[in-house]
Amino acid sequence: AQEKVTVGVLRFVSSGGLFLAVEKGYFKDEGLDVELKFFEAAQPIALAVVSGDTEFGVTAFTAGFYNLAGKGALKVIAAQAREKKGYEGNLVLASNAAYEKGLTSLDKLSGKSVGITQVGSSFHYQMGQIAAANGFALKSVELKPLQSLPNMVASIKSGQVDAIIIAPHLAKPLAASGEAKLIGRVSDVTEYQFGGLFTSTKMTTDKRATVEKFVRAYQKGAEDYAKAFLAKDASGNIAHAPDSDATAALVAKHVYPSEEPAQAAAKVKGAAFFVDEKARLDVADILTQVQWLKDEGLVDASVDAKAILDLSFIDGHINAN
Amino acid sequence: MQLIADHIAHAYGPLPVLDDISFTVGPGEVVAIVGPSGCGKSTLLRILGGLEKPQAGRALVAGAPPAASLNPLTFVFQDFALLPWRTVEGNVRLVLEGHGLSQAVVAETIRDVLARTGLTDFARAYPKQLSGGMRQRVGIARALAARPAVLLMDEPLSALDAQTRELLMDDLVELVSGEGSAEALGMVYVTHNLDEAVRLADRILVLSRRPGRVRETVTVAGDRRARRSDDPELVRRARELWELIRADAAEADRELADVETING
Amino acid sequence: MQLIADHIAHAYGPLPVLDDISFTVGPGEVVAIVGPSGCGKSTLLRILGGLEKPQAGRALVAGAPPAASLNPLTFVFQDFALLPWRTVEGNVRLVLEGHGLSQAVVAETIRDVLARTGLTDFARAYPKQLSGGMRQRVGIARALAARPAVLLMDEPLSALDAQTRELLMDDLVELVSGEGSAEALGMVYVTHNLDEAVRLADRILVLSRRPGRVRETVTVAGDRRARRSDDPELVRRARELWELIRADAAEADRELADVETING
Amino acid sequence: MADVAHDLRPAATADNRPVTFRGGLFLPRTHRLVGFAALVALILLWQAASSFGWMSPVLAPSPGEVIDALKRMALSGELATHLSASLVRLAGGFAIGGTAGIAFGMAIGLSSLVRSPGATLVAALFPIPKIALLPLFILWFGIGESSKVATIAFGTFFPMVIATYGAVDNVDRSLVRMGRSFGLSSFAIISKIILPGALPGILSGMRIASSIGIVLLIAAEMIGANEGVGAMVLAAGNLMQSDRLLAGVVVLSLLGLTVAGVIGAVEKRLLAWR
Amino acid sequence: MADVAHDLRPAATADNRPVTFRGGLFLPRTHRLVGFAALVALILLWQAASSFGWMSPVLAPSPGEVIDALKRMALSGELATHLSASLVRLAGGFAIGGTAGIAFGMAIGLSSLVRSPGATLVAALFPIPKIALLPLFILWFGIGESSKVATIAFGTFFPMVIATYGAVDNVDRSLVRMGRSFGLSSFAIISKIILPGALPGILSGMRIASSIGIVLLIAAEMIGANEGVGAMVLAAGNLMQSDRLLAGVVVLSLLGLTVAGVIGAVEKRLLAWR
Ligand SMILES: Nc1ncnc2c1ncn2[C@@H]1O[C@H](COP(=O)(O)OP(=O)(O)OP(=O)(O)O)[C@@H](O)[C@H]1O
Ligand SMILES: Nc1ncnc2c1ncn2[C@@H]1O[C@H](COP(=O)(O)OP(=O)(O)OP(=O)(O)O)[C@@H](O)[C@H]1O
Ligand SMILES: [Mg+2]
Ligand SMILES: [Mg+2]
Repeated sequence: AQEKVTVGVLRFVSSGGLFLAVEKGYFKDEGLDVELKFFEAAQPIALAVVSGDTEFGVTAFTAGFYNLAGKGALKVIAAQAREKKGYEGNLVLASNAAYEKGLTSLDKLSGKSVGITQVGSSFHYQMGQIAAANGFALKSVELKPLQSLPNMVASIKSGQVDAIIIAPHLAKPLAASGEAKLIGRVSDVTEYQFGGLFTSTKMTTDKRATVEKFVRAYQKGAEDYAKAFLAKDASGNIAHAPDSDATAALVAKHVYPSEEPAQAAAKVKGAAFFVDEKARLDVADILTQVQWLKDEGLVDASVDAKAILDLSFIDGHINAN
Repeated sequence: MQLIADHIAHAYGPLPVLDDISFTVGPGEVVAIVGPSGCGKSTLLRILGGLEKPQAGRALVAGAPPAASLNPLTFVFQDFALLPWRTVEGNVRLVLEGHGLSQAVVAETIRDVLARTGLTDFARAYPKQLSGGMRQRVGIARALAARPAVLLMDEPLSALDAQTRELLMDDLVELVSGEGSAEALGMVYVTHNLDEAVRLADRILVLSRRPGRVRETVTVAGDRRARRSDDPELVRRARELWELIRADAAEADRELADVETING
Repeated sequence: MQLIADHIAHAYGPLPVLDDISFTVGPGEVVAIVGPSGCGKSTLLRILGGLEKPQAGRALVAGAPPAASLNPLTFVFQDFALLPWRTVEGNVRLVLEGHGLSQAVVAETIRDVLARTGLTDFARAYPKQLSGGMRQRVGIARALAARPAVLLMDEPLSALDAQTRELLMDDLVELVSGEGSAEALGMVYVTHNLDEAVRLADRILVLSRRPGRVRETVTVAGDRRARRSDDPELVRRARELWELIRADAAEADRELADVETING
Repeated sequence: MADVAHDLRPAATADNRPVTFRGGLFLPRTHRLVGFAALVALILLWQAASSFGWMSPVLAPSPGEVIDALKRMALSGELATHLSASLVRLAGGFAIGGTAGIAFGMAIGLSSLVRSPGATLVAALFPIPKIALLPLFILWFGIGESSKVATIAFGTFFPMVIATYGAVDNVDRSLVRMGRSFGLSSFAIISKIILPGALPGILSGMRIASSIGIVLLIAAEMIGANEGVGAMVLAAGNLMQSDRLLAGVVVLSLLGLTVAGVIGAVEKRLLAWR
Repeated sequence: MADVAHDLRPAATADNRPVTFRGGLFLPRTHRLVGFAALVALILLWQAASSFGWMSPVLAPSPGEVIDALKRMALSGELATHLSASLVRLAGGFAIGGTAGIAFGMAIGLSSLVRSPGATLVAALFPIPKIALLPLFILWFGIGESSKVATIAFGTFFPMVIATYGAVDNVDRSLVRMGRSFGLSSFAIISKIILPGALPGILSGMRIASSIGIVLLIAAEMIGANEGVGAMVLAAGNLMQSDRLLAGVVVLSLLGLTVAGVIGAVEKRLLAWR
């Protein structure tokens, strides 16, 4: 009989590896009957893993996640998406009004208002990195937490904020229609581990075999994802593999369950973040993240970043020393 | 000002309650209306006062009301209709508000009508704290305060003991004739107390059982100020009236007349 | 079953309303209570029926109520207290529910009391659709349905015309004496109508103005079934009673007695 | 007996005028059609707003687009799935919250023992946002149906308590005294006098609570829900599918209208005596 | 006059027994202290729950920790900043939503013209979750104070409308008729008869609406707010700082108690006649 496990996840393309592993039966091959539990916010996923309602979770790293994991109940065991130069990544948009007043590049963000989703979110961290790279203090930027992507879009369009950092599938149409101006890419400034696969500490000790099986299947999914969407040709442009449309359709089933398959698949291809083919974590970046968040007072000083990670399930995590 | 009932008829759905009622009442006149329970007396008053639209006929007024009148056609309701959240005083004040009266006039009017109805000590009590008869007296006090041209009174003394009733009837007699500075006023007086009817009325309309129809109009002659409750002549008139009504009662025992029922 | 008022006294806050009232009423007896408006009659009834706790004295019962009685001490309220969301029939049914009576008995009882009070045609009407007198009769019908041992009636016929009142008084007389199969019952009868008092009562308690105190107890002799409203002897007794009361009224004109006021 | 006259009708004088009718009792009538027309007007306004660009088309598509989205969802069977999932949660949560709320509200309205602690706790707990308590809900009720039903039950419980005890406080105590005087049991008094007397207020509270229940579908379906109108609205928001988002809003709104219609019908039946 | 007796007191027989008192009218009393005790009990229960591990310490800290967090926030002045920001929004939003809600509810309750369209639109719009419409709010009201006040105003408007028209429907029309009969103007009838008559229901609605207003601080302060109790709770939730989150919840709860206390005091004064 198959062992039942559930995974909490959001409907994002960046979790595509997981969806592929499900669709292609990699979990079944490992003897796991995986049920996907879709959430509409990241927070409850981590909570559900802590409370034991789901065995695994895949989400972005936030200050909140680190705070929760820092209490010892969670372990990050593999990677999700990553910000990598040359691949899709978050973009910085300026409102038309601000652009006209001279906000044309990232170094001019000082003194401007910037919309982010939430305090301690990836956008918040990325704004910090942009500030550091451009030599101004984050404090000189007025951060506006707006909670949701629709709110961010509404704010930039109506000029309520001067700039936002936002995912490419939303940024591009805005820039294309002239409702906002693209002024930079986050990946030009920093590479960044967005999120990961995590489970409860109890699982890593009590049900190690299950976790190992899960990770193996998960890695296969990640590999398929990387092959389909991330291959590059000689000139450094993304060269989609011939079967990428079929692969994208599999991912789209979970990300855009309600949309027409062809259209949805195209959206998936256009929004494919970089995912490591072996689902390896950028360990050094995570340590940097936690340190920065601690410095900002967003993560509790008592949190030990290394203790959050369990690197024993995958060999060769990046920057692990 | 005269109030005129002009061939008034009314029905509630299939239930006819009033049939072709006509009469007139003017200043210094009292028309008493007596009749069996449920024959339409309260309905008639409501129609006369413009609170209900008759199905046929009209309520009319002729002549101007006295200038000082705050509310020419004024009711004393059978169920009192007091505002439970206002004190006795507040209930009376209600009808004085919005007429641009000075504070002093308002206070004096309230003092006067409460004294006349024996409620001075209870000016600040809420209706809930009053006895049944006291509530009824608040309704009377309020009506007096409005300085009516015609008073439409629906069993106004029914909850009062004989002596209080005597005193208030004396008061009403004075009011109608316009004693002192006040102007005379008209009164339509619904009652089931025949002694009251003969004591106060110029004309007594005896209604039949539902649908109410004027069976007889009895005229009581003589100055009402000279009448006394124990006047043998009045007692005799009341007895006569009673015989008249009893004949009707014998005719159709209990309320089993062949009217359409309200049921269903 | 006997109902005993044992030196009952009561006050609302600073306002004394009853002072040392004692009497007894048993099966086949009617005690009438008359007195000025606001002297505490309704309060006394409430105390007798256990709805209010007296400040001094006690209400007592002696002997067992008849087995068939659903509610030994039963009220007819001055303000009727009908449930507006129940029809006439439903209001009567209320007091029959929860006694394990068969459907047939309930239906028969309702039919009977509605017929007695002349409400048969209005069984399915809501209180809002009734005239004042009809509402009062629903209160009486409901009380009769409860098969009381002692009826506590608070001006039960005040809203009724003379002929309906006559008919219902005849009914009450029968009830008290236990005509037919029924057991005799006792009655405390608050009224301001002296004719009613002499027509129905064995003893009439004449209360003084507030605080109510028994000024006189008038005994009316003779079989009440033989009494007629126009009996000259009864008329004489009523006139005597009236003189008695008037003397009190003259003594202290209007309600300006030196009682603590309820104000403030 | 003298002086009998059968018609005292006066000669009509020029001066006669009808008594002014003053019986208007502010008893407004309900017209289903007018209500429907108001909805149509709202949709037309919305159409105008998107035609004239008062609402950005990205954020708020036109009614036509939303109806298209609705049609697609209806045809694919998706709508039925979402709606049935939400209806079960709503019905369950409102049944629990409503019943418990009425019972507790009655207790607060009737018993000195319950009143002070009960009313205080309600005042203290009602203002706590459900969203802030999601972690605890997950802990206590898991991420299955029970946490969703619990969210709605909690959300509808408090307004029902307040509406009920307000309504009970307002029941005419002289009717209660009447019931006592006829020896009715406390249970009979509560069920036959106080409950019907409080019914108008309770039904009014139900209108409010049911709407709150529908609003809370969103909060409830934040936690691990794949199906449900709230989950769909949330997902559509995350994916910036504003046509689907507004389609979901329209569905919630129709749901609200249906529930209000049902309560209105119940009211009409039970409060016919007014 | 014959047969006068002044004392008819019977010989006390063994059989005599007092008439059973049956005057209990279900009029519960309010005791401030008992209410306070209930709160203390709640906190003790919470303490017990965290001591005995019924609540995971990861998700729900003990009362002690929360009080510590509150103390820190109070000392640093942070609490005052958040509280004053929220109070301004709450007061503004509730003042607008409450007043408009009472006015519109009165109109629905009084006018045939308004009733059907008004009640229908309220039933259709109330169940729409504010969160789903935040983007439109941003478009219309910006991300400054006005969108926050508007969120609370909208949220409190609808329950006030429903409570008000329910209460108006329930006002005894025979009192209105009395007012008419004394020639009172419609305005006087509305302000002196209908409004006071509907007051109990309106106050009950205010209890509900004010609590909803406090709950909505969260939704309101979702948009670009750095200050405010709601914003603090949200940020604490995002950062998983459960001590600060619960501190915020405690503040909201105290706010709710205060508002309920004020309404209770007003009620006591205005409804003394009951
Ligand atoms: N609930 C109450 N609170 C305060 N005072 C009250 C209350 N009920 C009655 N009273 C007062 O007690 C006195 C007696 O009232 P009660 O109703 O017993 O009079 P009553 O004799 O029945 O008068 P009536 O013949 O007018 O009905 C009155 O002065 C009244 O104001
Ligand atoms: N709103 C109403 N709807 C339906 N029927 C009504 C309504 N009001 C009164 N009726 C009916 O009209 C008839 C006359 O009622 P009305 O109140 O005029 O009688 P009344 O002569 O005043 O009686 P009473 O002396 O008992 O007060 C009654 O049969 C009553 O049932
Ligand atoms: Mg009448
Ligand atoms: Mg009385």
